[in-house]
Amino acid sequence: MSRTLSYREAMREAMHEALANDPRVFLMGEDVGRYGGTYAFSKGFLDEFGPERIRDTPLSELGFVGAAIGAALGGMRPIVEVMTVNFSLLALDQIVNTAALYRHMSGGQFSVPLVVRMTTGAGRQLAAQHSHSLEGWYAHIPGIKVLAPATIEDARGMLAPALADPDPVVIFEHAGLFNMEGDLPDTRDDLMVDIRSAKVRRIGTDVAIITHGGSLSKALAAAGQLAAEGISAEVVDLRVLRPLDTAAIVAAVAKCRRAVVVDEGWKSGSLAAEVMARIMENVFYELDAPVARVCSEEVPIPYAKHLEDAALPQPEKIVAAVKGLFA
Amino acid sequence: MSRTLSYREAMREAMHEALANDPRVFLMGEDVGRYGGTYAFSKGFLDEFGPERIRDTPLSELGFVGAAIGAALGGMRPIVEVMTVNFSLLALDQIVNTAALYRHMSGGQFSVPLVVRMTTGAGRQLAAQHSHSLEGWYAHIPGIKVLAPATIEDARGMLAPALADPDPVVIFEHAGLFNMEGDLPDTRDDLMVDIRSAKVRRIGTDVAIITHGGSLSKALAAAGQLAAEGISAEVVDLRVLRPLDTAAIVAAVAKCRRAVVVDEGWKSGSLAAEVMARIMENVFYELDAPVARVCSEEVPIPYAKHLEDAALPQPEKIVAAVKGLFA
Amino acid sequence: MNIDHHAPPPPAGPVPWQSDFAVGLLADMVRIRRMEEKSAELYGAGKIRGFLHLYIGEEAVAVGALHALSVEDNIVATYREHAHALVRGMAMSTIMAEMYGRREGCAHGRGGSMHLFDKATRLFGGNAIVGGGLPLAVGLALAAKMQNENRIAACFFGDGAVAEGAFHESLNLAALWKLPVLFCCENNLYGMGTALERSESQTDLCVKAASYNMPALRADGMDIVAVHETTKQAVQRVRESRGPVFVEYQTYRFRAHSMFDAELYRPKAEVEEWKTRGPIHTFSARLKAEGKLTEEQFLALDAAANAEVADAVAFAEAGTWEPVEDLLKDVHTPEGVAP
Amino acid sequence: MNIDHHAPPPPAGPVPWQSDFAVGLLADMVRIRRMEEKSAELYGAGKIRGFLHLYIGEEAVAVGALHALSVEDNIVATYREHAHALVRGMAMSTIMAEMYGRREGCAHGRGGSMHLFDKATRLFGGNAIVGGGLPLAVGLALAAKMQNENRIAACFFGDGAVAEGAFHESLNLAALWKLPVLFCCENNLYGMGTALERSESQTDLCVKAASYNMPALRADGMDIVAVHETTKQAVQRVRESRGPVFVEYQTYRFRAHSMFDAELYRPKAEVEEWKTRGPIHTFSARLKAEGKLTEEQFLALDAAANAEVADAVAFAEAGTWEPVEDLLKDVHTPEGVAP
Ligand SMILES: Cc1ncc(C[n+]2csc(CCOP(=O)(O)OP(=O)(O)O)c2C)c(N)n1
Ligand SMILES: Cc1ncc(C[n+]2csc(CCOP(=O)(O)OP(=O)(O)O)c2C)c(N)n1
Ligand SMILES: [Mg+2]
Ligand SMILES: [Mg+2]
Repeated sequence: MSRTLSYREAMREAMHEALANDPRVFLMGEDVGRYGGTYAFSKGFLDEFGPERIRDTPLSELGFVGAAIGAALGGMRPIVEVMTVNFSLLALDQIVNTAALYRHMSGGQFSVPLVVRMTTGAGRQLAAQHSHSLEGWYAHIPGIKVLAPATIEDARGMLAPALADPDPVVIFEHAGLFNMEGDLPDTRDDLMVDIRSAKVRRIGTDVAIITHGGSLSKALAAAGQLAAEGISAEVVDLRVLRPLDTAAIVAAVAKCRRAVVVDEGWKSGSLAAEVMARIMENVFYELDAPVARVCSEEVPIPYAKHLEDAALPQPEKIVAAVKGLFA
Repeated sequence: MSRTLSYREAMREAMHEALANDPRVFLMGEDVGRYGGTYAFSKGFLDEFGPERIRDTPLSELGFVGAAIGAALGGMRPIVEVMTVNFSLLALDQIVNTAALYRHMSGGQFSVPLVVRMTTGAGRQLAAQHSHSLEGWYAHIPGIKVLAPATIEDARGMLAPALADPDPVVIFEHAGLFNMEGDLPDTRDDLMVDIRSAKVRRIGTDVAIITHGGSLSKALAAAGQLAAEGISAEVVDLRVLRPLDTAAIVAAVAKCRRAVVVDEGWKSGSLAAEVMARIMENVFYELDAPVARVCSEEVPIPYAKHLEDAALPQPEKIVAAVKGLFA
Repeated sequence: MNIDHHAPPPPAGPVPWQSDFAVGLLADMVRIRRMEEKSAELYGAGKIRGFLHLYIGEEAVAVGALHALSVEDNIVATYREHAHALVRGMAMSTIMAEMYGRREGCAHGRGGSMHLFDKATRLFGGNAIVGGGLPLAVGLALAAKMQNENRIAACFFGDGAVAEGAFHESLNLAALWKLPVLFCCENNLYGMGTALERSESQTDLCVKAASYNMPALRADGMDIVAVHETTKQAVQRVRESRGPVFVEYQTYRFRAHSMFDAELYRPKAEVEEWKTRGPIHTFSARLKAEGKLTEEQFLALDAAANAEVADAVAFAEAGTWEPVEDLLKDVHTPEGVAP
Repeated sequence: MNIDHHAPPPPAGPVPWQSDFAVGLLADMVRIRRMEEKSAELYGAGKIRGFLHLYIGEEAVAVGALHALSVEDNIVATYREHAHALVRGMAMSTIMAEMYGRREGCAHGRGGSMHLFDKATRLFGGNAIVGGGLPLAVGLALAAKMQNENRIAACFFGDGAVAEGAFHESLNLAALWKLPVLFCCENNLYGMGTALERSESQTDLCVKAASYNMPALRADGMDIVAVHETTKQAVQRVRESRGPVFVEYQTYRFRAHSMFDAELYRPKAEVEEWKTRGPIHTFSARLKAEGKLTEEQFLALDAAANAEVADAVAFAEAGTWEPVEDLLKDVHTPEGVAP
């Protein structure tokens, strides 16, 4: 049996399940309660679980993320929603200097079982201050795990293992995905997702397209176009951005001998660079061509649609990059 | 004619010159005044230039960095000292969401002629919260320039062009360098440094060691050891971390056909990864071996000396990585 | 703690201004209203995209406050800044073009609704980070002070921003360094869907100013007379003391927070009650009662506003697109251009 | 604004405690003092490295305050936390071993002086980010509240931290959500080299509490009687109201900020004047005057402290190094270990 859900509904169901099953779990963040969640992820939760567990916070990103860390240390299992990655810059000190380092600094005495969720990415004409893709930054920090659900199944299945993880987990949800729909099995056991491994979303033989999050659908679209032109693309969804699943990257690249990395982050210092470095370190001799990448242009994301489109990775750019490898 | 200065004295002299020559320049930050600067960079400045221009700030990293941006917009040329990169996490929102984006968001109406200086790096047993090397993060952001003076000449010569730059410039000073000494010419014209290009610090033919900041001396030490073993290493000091000088990287790698990137940042998502990506993109076919990197281990930097040493890049690790390329 | 969300009685009482001046302010409020009503419509039509935050209901604040400032002063606003840009003097056509994403907009389409900037009128943006503008205003005032300029920096922000660390750090810096900043808090009782009493343990925002040793004034933000007169006082105080002053404007947003807001967090009746205090109709009624405005005059200024809107829309419609080849423009200042 | 840096008269007056209790507190102060004097010496000898922030002069605060708390309460401290760790119950040998970077330290040498943690006594660190501990304490209190636990969270921080946004956001959250947090501000007049009046526009820190609707108390931090009695009151108030209370302890640091500080920012005479208020000698003098302490007792407790220090040093000296192969340990929780 299966049913059709949107990404939003899937994440919502996952949160609902966690809240219903574990009294230690609670949700906090700006407008998660009365407003129903900025992106309507928690609509109705306030009525069902009450204001203690669906906790509207003031505009105090540093303070409430820090408070969530403290609550985690105190025995709770907070899900803290930072509205978007753009505002998370205000909370970075707590995430990096406290949450990520805490277990280490305390010599293993304390763990921080915290889940931080945030929206990431561009594509909705929200302009420079509301369009960052900084998950690559987070993936640089030892002590946290970083997830990027790009499918309905991952939106539904990553939260439970993240909450079960004794250490901080940051989940990036790309704003372009929320209305995407897909099928899910009915039974709970089939919903669990392994949050240690990448996943091949399309099998191919000629080129590995390695991507995550909001770029997955673009990579799949490109793979479809390429198939029509006789190029068989394998699409790897990293989905766990820290620790990266090097084995999955290596397997796909070793098989296809060519690779394109697609990442909505700005090109310089992108997560794509890290993927390329791992390929360099691990499968250099299998490569038939240098790995290429398709990232965002090095420009704050502009408001106007034609400029925003031009700034972001697009299927055509991916297709062109792949073809470049065969030139 | 030349004279011997420490890194600290060189930067101090550069700041002194800027303050003396341009009434729009002022220095602000925690303890830059009465305390004399956390690292004594501004000792005596308060007496000479007064409290308006040598401005002690409260512990308000977000606020005073934002105020410096405003002051730059208002016609001043602030040098804002954020004591260390660790605390700069508190100010990131202003640096990224305001300073870096401002010119773009305003359609080119306003520029932000701001210089931000901060100490970076580990090696002094300051433990997890005081040992970050996050210059790679900054190098990811369009709209800012990122410098990493690693020599006396750069400590002396980078500030003036940074202040002359109409856009925000962030300067990273590695804490391990402050007492390092070196010779400088006496005449002012010889002191200007081109802040658009990397610099070869040692000429070699067999392997390019590409590095910056606090790791330069380690790379040079490794190069010395390698020379004794018959391997001729070229050492490239990136020194401008954004925009990266791709041409210089390409030239060195094309010549040597082998490369090791050394970077004190944590390995995953390091600036080293970006350098490797550029090599992949530009000189793949000239490589005789995959590029290797020597970075910090993926662990918060520990306090104990033996653990800290083990966590950081060291000359021996660089030597081993180079030899690995010839194995 | 619960605070009263009920609307006080509508603003009333004599208008201590000459007819010309009063009607000018009324006209500005109407211009904002008409421009924003049209913007909402254009959003529905897909002409304007991204986020659009309307100021409808709050017009008395921007108009009353900005008319108390000089052209030399620096202005810092939020993502809800169409009114501020317009009153400050940006052409409505430029604003509209920017919201259309046109090359003819103030940022050539790069910024959109949340990023209106105007060097000519010293409008330092439009800022989509709540609280992000406050430190900027402090720095602008610092620059003015250090250069012995007479200008002050007026910074607009919402009640929601008061909870941010940026608010605290900025007020302290401004007071500590005695900088000429006018902190203009547009208290519309909500930050998105979060009512003030769920955001602040101390809902009397003027009490906060004392914790920075800063004078504080409060004005009924639905009453343009109160707004303007209070701001005039506050501005005078800033200019004389060369130190900061905090002003709280108690106002109300009639529309949703943005175009995505279902308004689940406040009762319709509350909104309706506040609408009885609408700054435009209450002020025009007062002016009429005093004989300072005729119905014909009102209709004329409304017609003028509508015409201005129509022109602005026509301008935006006729606008062009920034060439895609110029995508990377304005990331950095071109060589040779002084900032 | 200038505030008075002159020391008030030394603490005096009757000690309202039984001799045993009073002498116990005195002994704790002496233990801290001796431990830190030794630490400074060991720093000079290169045995301890990194940053070392001494609490010498401020001992009455940690001792008086922590003795007013229960073992069930949560404690959050700063980088100047040796005293808090020791008074809370961490073995001096463990502290010393950590400062030596030994495996036998509380973090097996990973943390050093600034990162003393102790799960057994609910000490949640040691935090080297100024203001970083405040949100943590808020969260610990939130967890206690949500789990109907009786414990409160006591958070120590300096006067310098008050300027940070983290202070503002934390106090607001605690007051807004009525959380059992005791905010303990160790006001030693300086944040590094920055005097309070160059850091805060409002130097009366208790006034700040009002801006969060939070009760505030003040105590002479050089007077352990005042510290303890005031904290007892404050703790009771937190427990009864289940809401936060702010306490300001006015104290003074006798030594440099860290081992790198040339102390250019304060006159030697000021330090000397404050030393006349030293919490140990003034308290022991009062106890002696009241007949609650004899010179022999004092010498004995001092000797005991010195012996404890000697043992701690011997323990640290005899310690081992965490194997380098374990470098990556404790970045993540090992599989199967519940947090
Ligand atoms: C730092 C930050 N956090 C969250 C947001 C999302 N957001 C945009 S406006 C807003 C509400 C702000 O309320 P207020 O300051 O009262 O201004 P108003 O919208 O009522 O004018 C929020 C939460 C943001 N833009 N920036
Ligand atoms: C966020 C941050 N900024 C700067 C520093 C550097 N620093 C360490 S202690 C200190 C002074 C803190 O003063 P205060 O809060 O009064 O505590 P005290 O040292 O006087 O006990 C400073 C500036 C830091 N550790 N963290
Ligand atoms: Mg509001
Ligand atoms: Mg202090």
